[in-house]
Amino acid sequence: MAVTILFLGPLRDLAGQQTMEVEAPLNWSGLLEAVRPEVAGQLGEQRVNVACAGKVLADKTELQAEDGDEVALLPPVSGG
Amino acid sequence: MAVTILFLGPLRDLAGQQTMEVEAPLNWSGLLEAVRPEVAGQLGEQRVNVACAGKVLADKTELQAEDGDEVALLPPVSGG
Amino acid sequence: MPLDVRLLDKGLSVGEALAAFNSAHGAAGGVVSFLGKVRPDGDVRALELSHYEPLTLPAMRELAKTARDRFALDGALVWHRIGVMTPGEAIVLVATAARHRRDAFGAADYLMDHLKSAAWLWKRERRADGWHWIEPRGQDREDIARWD
Amino acid sequence: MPLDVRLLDKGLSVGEALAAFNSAHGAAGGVVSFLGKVRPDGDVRALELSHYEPLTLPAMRELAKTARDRFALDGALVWHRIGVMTPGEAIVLVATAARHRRDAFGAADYLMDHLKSAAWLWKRERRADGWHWIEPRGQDREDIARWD
Repeated sequence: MAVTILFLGPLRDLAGQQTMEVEAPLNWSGLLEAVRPEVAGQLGEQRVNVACAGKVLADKTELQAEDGDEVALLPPVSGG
Repeated sequence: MAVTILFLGPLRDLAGQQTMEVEAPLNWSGLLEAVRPEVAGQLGEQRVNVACAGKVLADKTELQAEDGDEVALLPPVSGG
Repeated sequence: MPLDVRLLDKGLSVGEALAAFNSAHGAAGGVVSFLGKVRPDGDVRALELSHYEPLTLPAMRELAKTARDRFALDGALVWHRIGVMTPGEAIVLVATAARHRRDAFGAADYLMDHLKSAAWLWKRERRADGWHWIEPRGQDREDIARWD
Repeated sequence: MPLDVRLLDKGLSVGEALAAFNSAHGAAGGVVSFLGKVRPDGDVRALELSHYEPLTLPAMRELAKTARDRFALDGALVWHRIGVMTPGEAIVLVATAARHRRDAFGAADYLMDHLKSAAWLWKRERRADGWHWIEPRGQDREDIARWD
């Protein structure tokens, strides 16, 4: 198994793909290395959130994704 | 012809009738004399309005109703 | 359909009225509605609203015009029941359409505050011991004062 | 029917939804609704809302619960479209039922402010030159700050 990284909203365009699979486990520095530099740059911004296994992380730098987890990268929402 | 006095809302109960006819012309003192004392007492209150010929009077004491006019006595509204 | 202001002496079909209002304002970004119903409170069995023909509807039309101008509305619907109603029945239906949602909300709120405290309507309730006229509430006067 | 929260990938029938909501809340004194539609602005041909399944609906349910408790609601309906919509189509429908009208108004306003600025939805518009992601608006952040 692996960790699936999911790119939401405009991050999908920036990543050039909707999902990517990386080896587990995945922490914050592993995430920054796995994605394109443009996406990594966005991840540094405070208003970009990260969810792991369906939960938004209070502190995204404490990411600890295990086998089978989905890591979603959440840019600022633009509402309805 | 005459002047019709119309009692709205709770003033109808106080007057014991819905309308009464009085001789034209009718001014403020004539109105106070024409209606029951209980109604006259209510008319003295600021929040009770008087309309003549479909217009609410800015100063009800300046009432000057002519032949055929309807004078409506309007207690405070209680809304929808 | 800019302003649709009515006094109704029969029940109103809320779903149909709102569906028609919405489709008449396809270009409005936001539509707000308010429906007020007779509450089944305590022993209230019926409610009666009486009006004064020469004043009530013309003043409601003026109110709708003022709201339209103040909130830049695309349109407004203001329907008010008169006569006798029982608990659960609709008393008043207001709908506002505007480009921006804050205007639509503000206008519906404004219309309701003014209808409740300044429309030429007199209300009485029938309870177990007969009919009782309803006095104006202090809260209504406070609500309307917010807009001064 | 206390809380009715849905994500819809097809058009919604506003009249039917509100008629059902109203009749489900016969005892509520006031029902407020808000309908938000795609505005035919400039050269916008379509709008797409994308969501994230594990977060979007659960967070909307939490929002509805918070609104119910904060405003003492009898019930609330929160329906949000996802997918591609064209001008004039409904994006969001919110309805609130409460004993008192001020609570129903406050709750609908609160729900809309939070849906617009805090729901897990991402929006893009298709114009003559293709798709463009919509940035969060400063106004939305101000709107939500009113409730702090």
